Amino acid sequence: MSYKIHLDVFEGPVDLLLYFIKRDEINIYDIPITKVTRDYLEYLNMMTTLNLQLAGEFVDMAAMLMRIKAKLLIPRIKEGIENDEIEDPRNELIQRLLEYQYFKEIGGELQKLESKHAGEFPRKPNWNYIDHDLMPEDALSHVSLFDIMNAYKQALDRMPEEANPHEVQVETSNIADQVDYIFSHLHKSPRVNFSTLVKEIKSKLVLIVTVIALLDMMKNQYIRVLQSETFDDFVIEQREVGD
Amino acid sequence: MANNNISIIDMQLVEALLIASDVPLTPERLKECIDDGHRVDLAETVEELNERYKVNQHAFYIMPVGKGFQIVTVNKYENVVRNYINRNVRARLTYAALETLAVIAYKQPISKPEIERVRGVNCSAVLSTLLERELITVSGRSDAPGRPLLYVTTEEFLRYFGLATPADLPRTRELDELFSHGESQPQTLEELREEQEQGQGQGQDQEKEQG
Amino acid sequence: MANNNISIIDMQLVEALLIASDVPLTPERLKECIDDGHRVDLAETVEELNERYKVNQHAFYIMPVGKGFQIVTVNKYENVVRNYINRNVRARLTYAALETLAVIAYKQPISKPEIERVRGVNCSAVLSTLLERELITVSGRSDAPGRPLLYVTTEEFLRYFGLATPADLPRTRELDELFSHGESQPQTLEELREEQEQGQGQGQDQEKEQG
Repeated sequence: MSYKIHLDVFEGPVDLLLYFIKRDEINIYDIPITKVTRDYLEYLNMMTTLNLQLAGEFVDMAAMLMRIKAKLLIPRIKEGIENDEIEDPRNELIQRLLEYQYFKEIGGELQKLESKHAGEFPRKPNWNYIDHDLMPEDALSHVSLFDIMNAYKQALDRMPEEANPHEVQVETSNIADQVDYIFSHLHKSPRVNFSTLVKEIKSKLVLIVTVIALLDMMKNQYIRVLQSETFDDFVIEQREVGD
Repeated sequence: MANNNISIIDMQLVEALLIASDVPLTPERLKECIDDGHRVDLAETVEELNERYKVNQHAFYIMPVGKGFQIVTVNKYENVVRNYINRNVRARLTYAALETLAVIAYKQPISKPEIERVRGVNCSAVLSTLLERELITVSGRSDAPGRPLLYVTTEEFLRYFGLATPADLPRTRELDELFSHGESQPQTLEELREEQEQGQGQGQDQEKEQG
Repeated sequence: MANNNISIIDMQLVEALLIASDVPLTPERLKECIDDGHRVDLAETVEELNERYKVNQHAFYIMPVGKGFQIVTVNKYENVVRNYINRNVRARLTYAALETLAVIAYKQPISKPEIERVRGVNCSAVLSTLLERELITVSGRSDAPGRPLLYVTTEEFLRYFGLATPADLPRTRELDELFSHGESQPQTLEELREEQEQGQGQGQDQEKEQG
């Protein structure tokens, strides 16, 4: 079933969710979170299967969906106790989806305006025939902070090598390495907190790859991830074969 | 033509200024150029000129841009003009860019993290494209943690989309209510600046001024 | 409207090009812009346009410049136009001034030799312009040999950009993030997939890295 999903052009995870909602004619105010989460994770898996680099945002959203799913279960356990006062954990997601949908529509409107006006070019006068004497009072009138940044950047770029104060380090990381890394922690202790796992990771790229590695290990049933109530942190537990 | 109140001199004056400049002509700028006492209603004069341009089948018209007006060529000759001024690189905006612009236009001044929260994706590439094309600019810093840069749309944004003011942005009314609680109206850089200058800013600015 | 051989399309075409470009339009350039073998006699079209402009009392006409033509305002409005341009257009900072200002803004307090080391050119003239316009001021002397004057930006400068202190200027890290992205970076899954299929792996890592 899931294989029928096209690799459509999605601007991001919110866009992808919106796609599921439109496709299945889901009421945005009453999202079947279990189904949507499953569809979403299947899509992510497919991306990994196709060896597509998974953007960190997609992983963040997966976390959000799982968090909502978990929270939806909690009230049922504590049933009877102030059930009405518990806010629907889906609210934040609904708000995000509605907001995103709104801007998506405006983006479409802007596109229409663009095609109407992008072919209109402004007057470009030549002042060479006018004598001029500079008037100082309005000197900054057409300069933006971006122009200042840009000018500084240009000046820096022209400076000789050794004077250039910064350079970008290229980091390399891959999922297999991070799987090894996670296993090395699990060998020391069968249960590892996510926060412990990522404490030493300084780069966002490596962090994202680590999370993808975790998802991958979950998918292959090497590990189980236990969610704490607050979801500030979660525990990674190694699974026994056949567990 | 329709409006006989507008003298030919006023029309010529406005036309001359529009032809000679590439910054929008505002009522204030016009006023600076006119000798005391004489009054020219810019909007009405522009309307009259546009009517004449239409009747006489000119290849340009006067477009409202922000608080001012600017001459632009008509759509019809897009390809020829594009060829001529070598702007073929200026292709249409991507969907991601349009969507990001929509977010900035409605929520300005807005920081990158806020934009990314709405769009759900990293926006660095799109922001740099929009900055390069002068559709947005940096207006200062947010007080939020990390003091991220704030972005606003520019006059070029209005011109590019043929909007007279940010209030002319397309809106979807039902969904508009989503943001009705205390969300600020779209502001132009100019307005933000005026606000800033009137010292509505917090203690820091004043402190600095005295320092 | 003497010449009936000139079609309205040709007139509009030429007019659009004249309006949209600050480079004089030559017959050669005109020919390059028209792709379909259609021929336009530029001189005759200009003549016809000028006649119309005169009859309709426009404030501009088409002036021959070298081998080409450009639109200019009529003599009558020369003073008012010059005044307007000086106030609104000519008062823009030159690029040299802008760059110098930027270097001072980021590295203040900074001496002239240091500015020149960054920019690689002599900055005397530019510095005096910036001082004159009160965008920079002298804050003291450096301890370096020769005890050169040190320059800082003025409060006026900061206020204009809505900055509380010079430390609020966008940092190099933020600059890098903004500038290292081209639109060519993959942004959508579609683009990612295309790139993957083309087997160019590198771009992705870069995108991640800057994320």
